Amino acid sequence: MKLLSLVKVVKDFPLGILGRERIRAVDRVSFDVYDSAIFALIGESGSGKTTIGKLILGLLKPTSGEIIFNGQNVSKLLEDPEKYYRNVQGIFQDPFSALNPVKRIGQFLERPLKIFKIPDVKKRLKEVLSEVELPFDSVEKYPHELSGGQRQRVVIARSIITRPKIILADEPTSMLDVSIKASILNLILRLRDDYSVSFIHVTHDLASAKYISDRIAVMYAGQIIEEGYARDLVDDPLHPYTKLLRSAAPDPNKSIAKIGQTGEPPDLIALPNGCAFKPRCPYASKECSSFDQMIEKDGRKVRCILYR
Amino acid sequence: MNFSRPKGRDCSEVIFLRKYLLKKILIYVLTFFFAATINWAIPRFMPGNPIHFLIARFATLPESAKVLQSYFTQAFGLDRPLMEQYVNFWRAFFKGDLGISIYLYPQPVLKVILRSLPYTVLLLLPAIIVSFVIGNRFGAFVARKKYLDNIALPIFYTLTAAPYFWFGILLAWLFGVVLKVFPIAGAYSFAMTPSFSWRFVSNYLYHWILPFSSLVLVMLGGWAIGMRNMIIYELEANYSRYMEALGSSQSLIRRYAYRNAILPQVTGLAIQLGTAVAGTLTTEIVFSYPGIGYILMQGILNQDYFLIQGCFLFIIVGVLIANFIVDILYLIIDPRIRKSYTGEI
Amino acid sequence: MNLKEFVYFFLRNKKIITALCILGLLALVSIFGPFLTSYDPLEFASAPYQPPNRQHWLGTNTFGQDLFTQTVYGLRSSLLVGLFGGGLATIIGLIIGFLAGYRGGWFDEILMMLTNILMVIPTLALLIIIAAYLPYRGVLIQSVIIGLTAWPWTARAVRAQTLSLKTREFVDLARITATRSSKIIFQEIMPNMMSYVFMVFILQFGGAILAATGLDFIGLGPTRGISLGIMLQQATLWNAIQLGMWWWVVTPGALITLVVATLYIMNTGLDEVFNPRLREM
Amino acid sequence: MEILQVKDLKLYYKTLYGMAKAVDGVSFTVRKGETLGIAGESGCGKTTLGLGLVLRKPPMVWCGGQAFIEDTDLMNLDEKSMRKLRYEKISIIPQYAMDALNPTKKIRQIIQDLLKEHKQRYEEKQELLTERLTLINLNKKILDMYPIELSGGMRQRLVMVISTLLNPKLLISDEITSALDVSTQKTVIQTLYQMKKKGFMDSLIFITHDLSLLYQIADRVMIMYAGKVAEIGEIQDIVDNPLHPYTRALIGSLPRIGVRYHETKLKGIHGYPPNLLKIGPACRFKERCPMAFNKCEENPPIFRVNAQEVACWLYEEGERV
Repeated sequence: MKLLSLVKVVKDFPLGILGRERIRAVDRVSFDVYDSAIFALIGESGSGKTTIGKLILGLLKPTSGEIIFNGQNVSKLLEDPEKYYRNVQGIFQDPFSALNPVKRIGQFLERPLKIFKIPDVKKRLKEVLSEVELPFDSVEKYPHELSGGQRQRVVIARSIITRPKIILADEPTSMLDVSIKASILNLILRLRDDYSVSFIHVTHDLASAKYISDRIAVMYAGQIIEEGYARDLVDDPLHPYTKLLRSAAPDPNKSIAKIGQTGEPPDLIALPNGCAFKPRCPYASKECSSFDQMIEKDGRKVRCILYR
Repeated sequence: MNFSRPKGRDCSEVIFLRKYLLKKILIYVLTFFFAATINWAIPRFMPGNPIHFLIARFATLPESAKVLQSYFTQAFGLDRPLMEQYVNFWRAFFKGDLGISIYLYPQPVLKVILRSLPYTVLLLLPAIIVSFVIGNRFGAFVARKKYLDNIALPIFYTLTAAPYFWFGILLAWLFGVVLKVFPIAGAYSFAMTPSFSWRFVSNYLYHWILPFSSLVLVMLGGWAIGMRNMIIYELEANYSRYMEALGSSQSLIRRYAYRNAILPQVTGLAIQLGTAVAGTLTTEIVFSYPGIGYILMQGILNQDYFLIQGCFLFIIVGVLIANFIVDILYLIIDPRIRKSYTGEI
Repeated sequence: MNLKEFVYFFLRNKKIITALCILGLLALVSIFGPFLTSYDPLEFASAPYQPPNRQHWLGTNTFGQDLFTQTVYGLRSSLLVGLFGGGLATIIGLIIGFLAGYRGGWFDEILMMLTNILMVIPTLALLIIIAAYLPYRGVLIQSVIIGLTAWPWTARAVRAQTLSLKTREFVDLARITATRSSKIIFQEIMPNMMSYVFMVFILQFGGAILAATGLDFIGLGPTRGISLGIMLQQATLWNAIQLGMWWWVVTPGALITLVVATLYIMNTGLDEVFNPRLREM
Repeated sequence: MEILQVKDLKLYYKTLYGMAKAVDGVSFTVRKGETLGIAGESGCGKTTLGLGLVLRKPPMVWCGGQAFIEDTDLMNLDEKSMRKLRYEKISIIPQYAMDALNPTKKIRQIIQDLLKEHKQRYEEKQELLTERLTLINLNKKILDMYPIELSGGMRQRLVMVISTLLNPKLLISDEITSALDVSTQKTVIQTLYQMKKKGFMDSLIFITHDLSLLYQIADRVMIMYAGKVAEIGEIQDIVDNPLHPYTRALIGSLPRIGVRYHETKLKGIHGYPPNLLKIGPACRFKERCPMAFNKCEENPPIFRVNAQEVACWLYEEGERV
């Protein structure tokens, strides 16, 4: 059952002093997230993946296009924020700035319970803290008394406290050490299995995306350039950019694999027309600068002329 | 998102500079317009009628009070509708007619101010420049060692905390009254008439020393503290650490840090102008130094509203011009604004 | 930086402790001073031109008024102006800076335009214009006009602080818990700014005292009552230094400098407590 | 022949709460022409070690041990000769490489001043500089520009060239890839690899928290944990047969590119690293180590097991180093 879907969502930001120039951070993005599935959104900095996260969470309004949750348009749902945020929650990237330094962890966790009027607060707190493997006494602690990993667990605890349907995790592990990163990923998987919560996992790391997600979408310069099941997409990438990401990921049994110059990240002000990856693409041809549509083939989508 | 700039020096940079300066000029014109409007509006909207207040001071017979009443109402043009008064104000302003001074009746206010303006400029400008240079050098020097910092900081704070004119009084008492080294009143001895002869200029400088040094002393503290904080910040910046790791000597690192620390001090210069002007006005009164401050005080004592308003306008114009010069200066010495088009204007 | 850590560093910072002692002492003097002297500040006490002696601790002036009494009453009015004027400026600056920072967009543009304009105009000149036309000037009115003209500097500082806090993730987190924006402002952003606001208030307190002294000296002080600025004005008007009456001039000026300098030093101390980088200096 | 020998180095941080033992008795060597990778999680002391060799600023304090570079001890050398040594013999690429250049000076001016500090004339190095700039596809014209006009990636590559302009014996690169995207990360590592091959520097210390990066660039790897060395060995041995329980757990929690959840479940490491202010006598990994036993109460020395060195009582029969 489709839980959340984006239909041709566009987001422009004003640039410069009077905002005459526009910069397109998200360009006609569409994808669907199913019930208790983990959907990974991969992209490098400037690809628009975080902006999509903010759009879904209602922190930003789309310039055009629609976001539909449970069949209803999100901007309409947001008129009654309490109902929407009961089902949709978020985890952010930087554990050090996600917790208000002057508030105790207990106060931080009780806020959603009060707002969403959830009964017997103490029991619920105990439950949720044990779910994220944190001792109950951390309720008394201040954020600076916890490590990065512990803080991220507190943020996760807060996001699941209201039993949401879908959680947007915006790079939940990128600031954490490798060992703690693995335990957080396992935690997300367990939450998905035990409480059938679906996740949108925004990340730049192909390996951790592959490890826990069912479907993956790759973003480049504001557009989705490939989408498919995790296994197919990683083992047999179609789009040249996904191939580049795949070969750039560190692999123990491949020493210095020649991938040549990968060029500079896209300059969002002066985007080339047609395919944005053209300047860095080894297979680039003349038609690429006029090619701009998504091709669907047996459950996999790719925005590249090679597969027309 | 990286917004790398188009390469090479091209005309778009020049366009940007012109746009940047035009915007600054627009703001300053707007500020002047705003200040002049306040200046015009205050006497007309203040509770109580300034004219009554003025006439009460003369305590004359009732009939002459009425004559004076009509003279002032007519002089202020208070009987005409507000909008017309406002338009007349601007028309008179552009014709240079700021009204007649009561304190130095019948001289026009403009003449009185123009006569005292050079004195204030000759006192204020050198004081700002000298205190800026010395203050920043001191601030940079003090940041070197901890013990230097512990001794110098309280001194700087006392300097910058003292009311400007108090230091003037202290210097006047010490050098004027006790040691009798310098004169402590006026800008030149009474027998003299202003001219460019060496005799007059030396006498003028002889009177100028005390007010000048008291201004410099008080302003000095502000720059020193500002520079001390800024240079500590710059010495711990990444580029200083990197150069030190590549074996650069402390003097080179300190030279770079000083160069970067002076930039915010220049913007500080623009903000400090207001307090510097205020300081000069009060110091002039201590030394009865015939600048704008002195005639402003006379204007206040004699309820000479035209003179007060005239002085206010000149102070505003002076400060705005100075601010504009500082903006240009900053544009020249800090490449960051010139080179980053998305620089915050 | 939670409360425990703040107290730990607060009590150990020499600058803050010395500043608090001095300010506390001065406050006590200004509150209980009037009980120590039997004279009224403006009435004739005894022979004029007396240097400080056992009978008149700070001597008398040309009119035979007791300077110790004048100093004590003057200190009280200066501290009052600092408190009300500084307080008012901080509050106005806080509100405007906060709204501009949090709301952003054209609202921010207009408020900042207004702030920049007021910042360029020298406050003393503005004060002179306003004060010159006031028929009656008391300490309270003086504080109000000082407060109304001194806020731009605070507004700019508070706006910068709000902008940096607004983008922090715990604000987004609060927004996705359906918290009303007024609650976000007061429960999430404001507590983090308390330390900053307190430091801004201290600077405004000192600034207001200096502004008031400037106004008094130029002749626009309170029409009735006494203040340290008026003492200095009268001293200059009646040629105190030429007549060698140094005590009439030195004490009021020294007192103002002491109060303002102590405030600045306390501010540096607080700065060291709040950002450790300066602490290691 | 060895470029660098570090013997029982101790670098602590003076804090208000006591001495934080960031690097507590570390010994290792770097051979000529070799790339030593130093990997470890945050707080293990790798950056302190890297920067500490070159520059020790308060609150960092040297508390013991030596570090010889071609038989001169870096730890107690007078300031003047130490300054001469920096850049000529030992140089660094810092983690903050993207803003390591003074924003208000032209790049040519910065390089000239740096060279003048080492009594080198800019003209002699100009030709070498332009040649190396083109090698990492940077245009000669940037010399007349301000650092602010370049993108982050360009500034980083420029710093890499500047740091190796005097062909130092040893280059220390500290976490230069952590702020980058995956694709640019690969380019930076390749550039570094090319620079070593072309003799920009003799040997390289590559510090990172991401062990998988070392697969491609390191000849030997040193794993650090809470201020001490856990294991040192050839990269292939570390990957194929990690000895120290911490190394094994670290490799175990790296999501390999080919692995899906159902195939092998990644096991992270439960618990958290010890507080460097309160370090007990016991092995620092004891609380988190699945194989801890009574001997672990005492801090293990380093044992040599064929080519690998490991600090763990499990390998006691190995010959003590």
